[in-house]
Amino acid sequence: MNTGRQMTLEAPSIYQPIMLSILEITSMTEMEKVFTIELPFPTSLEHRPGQFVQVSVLGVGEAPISISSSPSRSKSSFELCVRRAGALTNALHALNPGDVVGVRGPFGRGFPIERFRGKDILFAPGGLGLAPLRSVINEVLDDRSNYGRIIILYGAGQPVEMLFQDELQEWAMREDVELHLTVDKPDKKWKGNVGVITTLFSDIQVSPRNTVAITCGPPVMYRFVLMELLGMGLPEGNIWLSLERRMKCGVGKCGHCQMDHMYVCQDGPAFSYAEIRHLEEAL
Amino acid sequence: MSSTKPKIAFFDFAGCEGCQLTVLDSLQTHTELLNAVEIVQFREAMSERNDDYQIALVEGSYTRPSDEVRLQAIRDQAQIVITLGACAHLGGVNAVRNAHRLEEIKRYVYGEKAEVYEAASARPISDFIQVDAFIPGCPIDREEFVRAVKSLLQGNLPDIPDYPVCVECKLRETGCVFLYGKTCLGPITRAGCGAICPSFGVGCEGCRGLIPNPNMASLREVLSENGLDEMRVKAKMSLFLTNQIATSDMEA
Amino acid sequence: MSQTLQIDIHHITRVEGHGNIVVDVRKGKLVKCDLEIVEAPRFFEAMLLGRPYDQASHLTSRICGICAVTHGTASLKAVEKALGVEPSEQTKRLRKLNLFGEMLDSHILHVYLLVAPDLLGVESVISLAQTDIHVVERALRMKKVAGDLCAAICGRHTHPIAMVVGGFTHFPSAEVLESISKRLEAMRTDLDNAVELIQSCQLPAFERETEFIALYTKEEYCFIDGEIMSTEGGPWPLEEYRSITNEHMVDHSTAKHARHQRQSFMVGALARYKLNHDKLHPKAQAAAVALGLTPGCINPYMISVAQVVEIVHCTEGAIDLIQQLLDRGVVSEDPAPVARSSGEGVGACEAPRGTLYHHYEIQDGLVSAANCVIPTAQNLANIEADMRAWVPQQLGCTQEEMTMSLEMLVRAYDPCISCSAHMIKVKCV
Amino acid sequence: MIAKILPKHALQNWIETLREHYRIIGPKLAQSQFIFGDIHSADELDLSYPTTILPPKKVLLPQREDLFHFDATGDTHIVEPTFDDEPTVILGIHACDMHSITLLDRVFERGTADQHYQTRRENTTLVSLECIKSCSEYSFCKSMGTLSIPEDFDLHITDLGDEYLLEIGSNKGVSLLWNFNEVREATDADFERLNKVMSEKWSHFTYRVDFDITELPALLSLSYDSKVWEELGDRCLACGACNIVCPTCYCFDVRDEVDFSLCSGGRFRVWDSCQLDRFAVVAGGHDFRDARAARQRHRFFRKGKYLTEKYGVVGCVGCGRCAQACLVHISPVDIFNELHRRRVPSAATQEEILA
Ligand SMILES: Cc1cc2nc3c(=O)[nH]c(=O)nc-3n(C[C@H](O)[C@H](O)[C@H](O)COP(=O)(O)OP(=O)(O)OC[C@H]3O[C@@H](n4cnc5c(N)ncnc54)[C@H](O)[C@@H]3O)c2cc1C
Ligand code: SF4
Ligand code: SF4
Ligand code: SF4
Repeated sequence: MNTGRQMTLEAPSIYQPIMLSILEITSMTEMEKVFTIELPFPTSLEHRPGQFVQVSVLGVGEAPISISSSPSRSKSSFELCVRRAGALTNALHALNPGDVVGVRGPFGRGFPIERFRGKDILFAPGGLGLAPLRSVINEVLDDRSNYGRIIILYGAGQPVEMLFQDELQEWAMREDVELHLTVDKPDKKWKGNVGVITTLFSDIQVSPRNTVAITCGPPVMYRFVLMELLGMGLPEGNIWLSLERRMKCGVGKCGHCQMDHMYVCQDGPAFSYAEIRHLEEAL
Repeated sequence: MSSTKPKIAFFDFAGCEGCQLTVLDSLQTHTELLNAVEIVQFREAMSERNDDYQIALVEGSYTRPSDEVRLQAIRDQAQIVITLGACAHLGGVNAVRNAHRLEEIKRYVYGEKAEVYEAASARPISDFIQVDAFIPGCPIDREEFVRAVKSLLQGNLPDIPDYPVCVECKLRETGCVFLYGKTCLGPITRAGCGAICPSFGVGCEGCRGLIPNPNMASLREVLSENGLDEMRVKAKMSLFLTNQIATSDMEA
Repeated sequence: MSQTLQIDIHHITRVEGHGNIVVDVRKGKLVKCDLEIVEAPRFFEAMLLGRPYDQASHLTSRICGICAVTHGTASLKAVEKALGVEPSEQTKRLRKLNLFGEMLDSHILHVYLLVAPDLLGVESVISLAQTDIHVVERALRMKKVAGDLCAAICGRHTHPIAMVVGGFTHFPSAEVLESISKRLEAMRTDLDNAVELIQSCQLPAFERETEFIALYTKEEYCFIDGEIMSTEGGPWPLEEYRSITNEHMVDHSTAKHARHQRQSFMVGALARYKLNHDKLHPKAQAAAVALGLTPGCINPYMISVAQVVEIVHCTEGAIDLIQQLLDRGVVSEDPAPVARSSGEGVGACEAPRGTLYHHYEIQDGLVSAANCVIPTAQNLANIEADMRAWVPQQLGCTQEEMTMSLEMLVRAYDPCISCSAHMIKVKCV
Repeated sequence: MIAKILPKHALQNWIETLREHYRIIGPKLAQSQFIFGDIHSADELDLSYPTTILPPKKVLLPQREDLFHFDATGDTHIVEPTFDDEPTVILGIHACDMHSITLLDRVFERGTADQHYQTRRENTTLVSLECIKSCSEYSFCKSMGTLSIPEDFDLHITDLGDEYLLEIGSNKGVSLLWNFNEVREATDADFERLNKVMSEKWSHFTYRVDFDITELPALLSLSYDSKVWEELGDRCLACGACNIVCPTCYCFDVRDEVDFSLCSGGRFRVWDSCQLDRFAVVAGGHDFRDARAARQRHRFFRKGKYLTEKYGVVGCVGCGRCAQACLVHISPVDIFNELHRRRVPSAATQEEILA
């Protein structure tokens, strides 16, 4: 189900972006910046965690970007965490606060968090995968009493590549969050775990029936993380992923994001493993 | 978007200079080009010369050892090196000679004076220096050149299609030349020319180079099914693709 | 006045290809005065060896981006002669029209974008765009008509597509031809302006007797069919091109030099004008009068003026030819068939910068010997002879003035050095 | 049924009348093949055309279509969507192509409606044409159940020899005959002639799929891991021609263009093809469908299963264009038949074999 597409529904064309100003730009790492986009009253985003928007720089192009801020914190603005990967993202990185970007959306099916209530939640983002999961994490933290344990296993290439370091600090301080970090290549100051994200799994014990796992990361990561989660005994329906595909329209027309009969832009990008396990083209 | 105009310089190596001419021709429909960039070297059209440039557009093939020094100097100065046309991108038609022994062709053309002339086999520029992008074609496509300049102004490298000529051929509804008993390299050749050759009744000759994953074996079969013997297949594929096919055969 | 002067113009700009002028004057004496061709050799004749004959024109059009249509056409004519192909009247008309387009394109480029900056005292067309954008716009407008004319017939001007042995693979529609004809007619105002522009410019007064050679027919101002004619004899059949061009090697150049009756001869617009002037279109005749060009002219700087006259002639010629084509209706026809698979033939055309010969021997459909004689190669000796005569006359000038006048002299010939940068050991037996 | 009779000699006048209000598109000869193109006079139109290179899809979803223009040279960013509402008549659409338009209609109105398609569609009048003989040696519409015209025509033409019978399917169809008095009411005799044409036509369509096409989705489900895909992958040139010429392919790419100010320009879409390299590549270079075999499978699954399941109409209308365009002779009929021949035997038949 798509919910609250207020912004897009207003436009005469589904392909027409709404022009919004950038309030703030924060450099995260060499490759990633966080853009805070202003929502002029009374425009609302009303997204679900896990949904994405199509972001435009007019004249350069458009790309799907996950909404990184949680619905609980996106009232008059929302946040996008963007990695420099090509034409559009390069152009975004060249912008300054006050510049405008085009936005369409939100699109897709986010995570069904109401169904996660009362459960323990295990987040396993890799690299840029934290961008969409941060939305869920903060949503859950802002409604902390309704959930059980919150475990976050986050892996990045190097310590300097870790995203949202301020928030990681905060989460680390919290009693009610179990945060475990790892890097592939440590630097001199790194005291934590070294190794790929799957090396963190041995440190934790979960009650499989009552745990929902949410993972997002580069294509190669999924297979290994899934192996761990299934190995822990999590039911397939409790494992959630966010998938990336090439997308040109966001509304199930352009065909690029199709995997077997599913359209990632509409049926996803959030999927339970049970839904996609049989699809050869999914992972 | 930067407000200072990028400084562009043109360089020519072995070629017919048709690509530089096409650049001049693009002014016919895009005079704004003159204001958008600062051309600091363009020997074919201007006497002024200035070695302070950021973008180097290199036309023509490497054909002799002394070219290497010039190329290195260009690479050292330029932030972005872009090849212009098939000669620079692939070795172009110049590479047809690679099929012959160099000494023989030198003697054929220059007779007893052959020794005076420095020559090597014709190679793409990217064999010698790192090339950031290429604008393919023999000659380059005017509109593609203009789009490439705009991409550069936007801070991106030009986006050159990597799908085959057949796509454009079908999009413009040209009757496939195979139906008229002709043969075509469209299925393995990079589009961007608007399938101009098929649309003028001639099969594609491959001037824009191979697409990233061409099905060579299958195309060879199509060509032979359509009446080309091995010698003619070779002749067809070696007009522009000598260097690329040599590489892909080596990989195969 | 005794003077020491060394000029070394490395890579003359605004010509096609790479040439160096080297002048060495020691104590008022000319020690050295050469035009060096330093183009990387491209070996086209050797490249043709073993190639199917139907690839020859597409391959050789790549000799030069400016006279690609002429190379393609001369190549087709050589193959057709060798294989006994008799193209239709329509093919001949279309080819002629196409050559008019190329002649216009090249002459406009040369006169406006390459020569005019000298005459108007600016460094290049790029600076000219700053000082007098209208002149540049006019040139680009005219050039576009010429380019579009070629594109309508053969797909594009640089490296024509639709020209094949025996005919064409694509035919312009009546609408397209009509619209081009209208644009050519509309170009007449621009032509008047072109004549005015050149009228107002001062060309150096340098004269030197030499021999002039061009293709010639009785019927028309000849570009495509015809025989070889000289101010000192002729006509001779094309097959005798070798004894006329007499190419020989010189030390300082990758290009071969040519000589006929004298030490050197000139080909190109001025030669054509001198040999064919009586068949010019009346409007072109009038332009010649207005510009002070006479058949007796022996000033090489006047080549550019002859080009302007030809621009008028080709425009009017193209309008007339389009009318003829429209009257008869352009039909889609298959190329004329080849009569045999082996043979030998010479084909020639007037390229913008002079007579161009292609000579092939074909065996079983494959080229077994090839020779191309390019106009600039024929002119090189003449350019040097001009320089050697002209430098001593200017010894009073500054180095700068001398450099300028020599560059202008070379540029007047409109050299297409990349084409001429190869020579021939002919072996067509 | 409401029907009119248009004498063939009156076609020219009809087209002239229509041209006053509509852009007319119809089958006509270009070089030596047929295309849907602008019709200015009756002699350009050829209603006995075999098949066209591109389907009439190109009118409703043009190869390149502007989505919006923008201008950011001033202080405010102006974004202006572009819709094409030029009243247009497409004349002479074969039954298969009519079925494909039914599919496109559903694709572009379901879920999020595509206003660009819809605007054009609403302003387009479809004049279909009864197929009396097979339009090319490659077509197999009869097998696909697309040889009978679907309901959503505005006007439907049947060639009765010296006259055309025009069935009226909608008010849009009525408008085409508004104020045109060279047609007459069809009589019983005319309907009899129509019936004769209709009953005689079926035997002219012979090229076919060997099994009942309603089995196709199930057959494909069984054939996901078939060797056939590998074999196709080896042969396929990945030239994309099959997708481009297909009336039921609608995937597109979206691109921007700017003028030299870099601040104004537009966004447009162009047809894309799932057989091409960049189609499913994401940042970082991972290609989710990198093998030609997988791409061919995807294509045939879309045609034979996914679209049918999602939109309730066939995804391949049997026009044969892709087979004609394919230089390595990949044809849906052959593929479907081959899959059927090699299908995994069902439990029952296996038992029979063993028994
Ligand atoms: C649902 C969803 C959510 C996403 N969320 C985020 C997010 O939160 N943050 C984020 O940073 N990214 C996110 N992405 C990824 C982002 O959309 C891509 O990185 C996007 O492609 C960037 O667009 P671009 O124009 O900058 O790059 P492009 O220019 O489109 O380049 C991207 C990739 O395309 C391919 N490509 C481009 N040009 C060529 C060429 N010439 N030849 C071959 N291949 C080429 C390459 O693989 C290249 O790496 C998300 C994607 C999806 C589907
Ligand atoms: S003519 Fe060439 S490019 Fe066009 S469809 Fe046929 S094979 Fe492809
Ligand atoms: S069709 Fe082929 S040969 Fe012709 S311009 Fe295009 S890529 Fe070059
Ligand atoms: S798949 Fe082929 S036969 Fe079927 S509708 Fe598309 S083009 Fe026609």
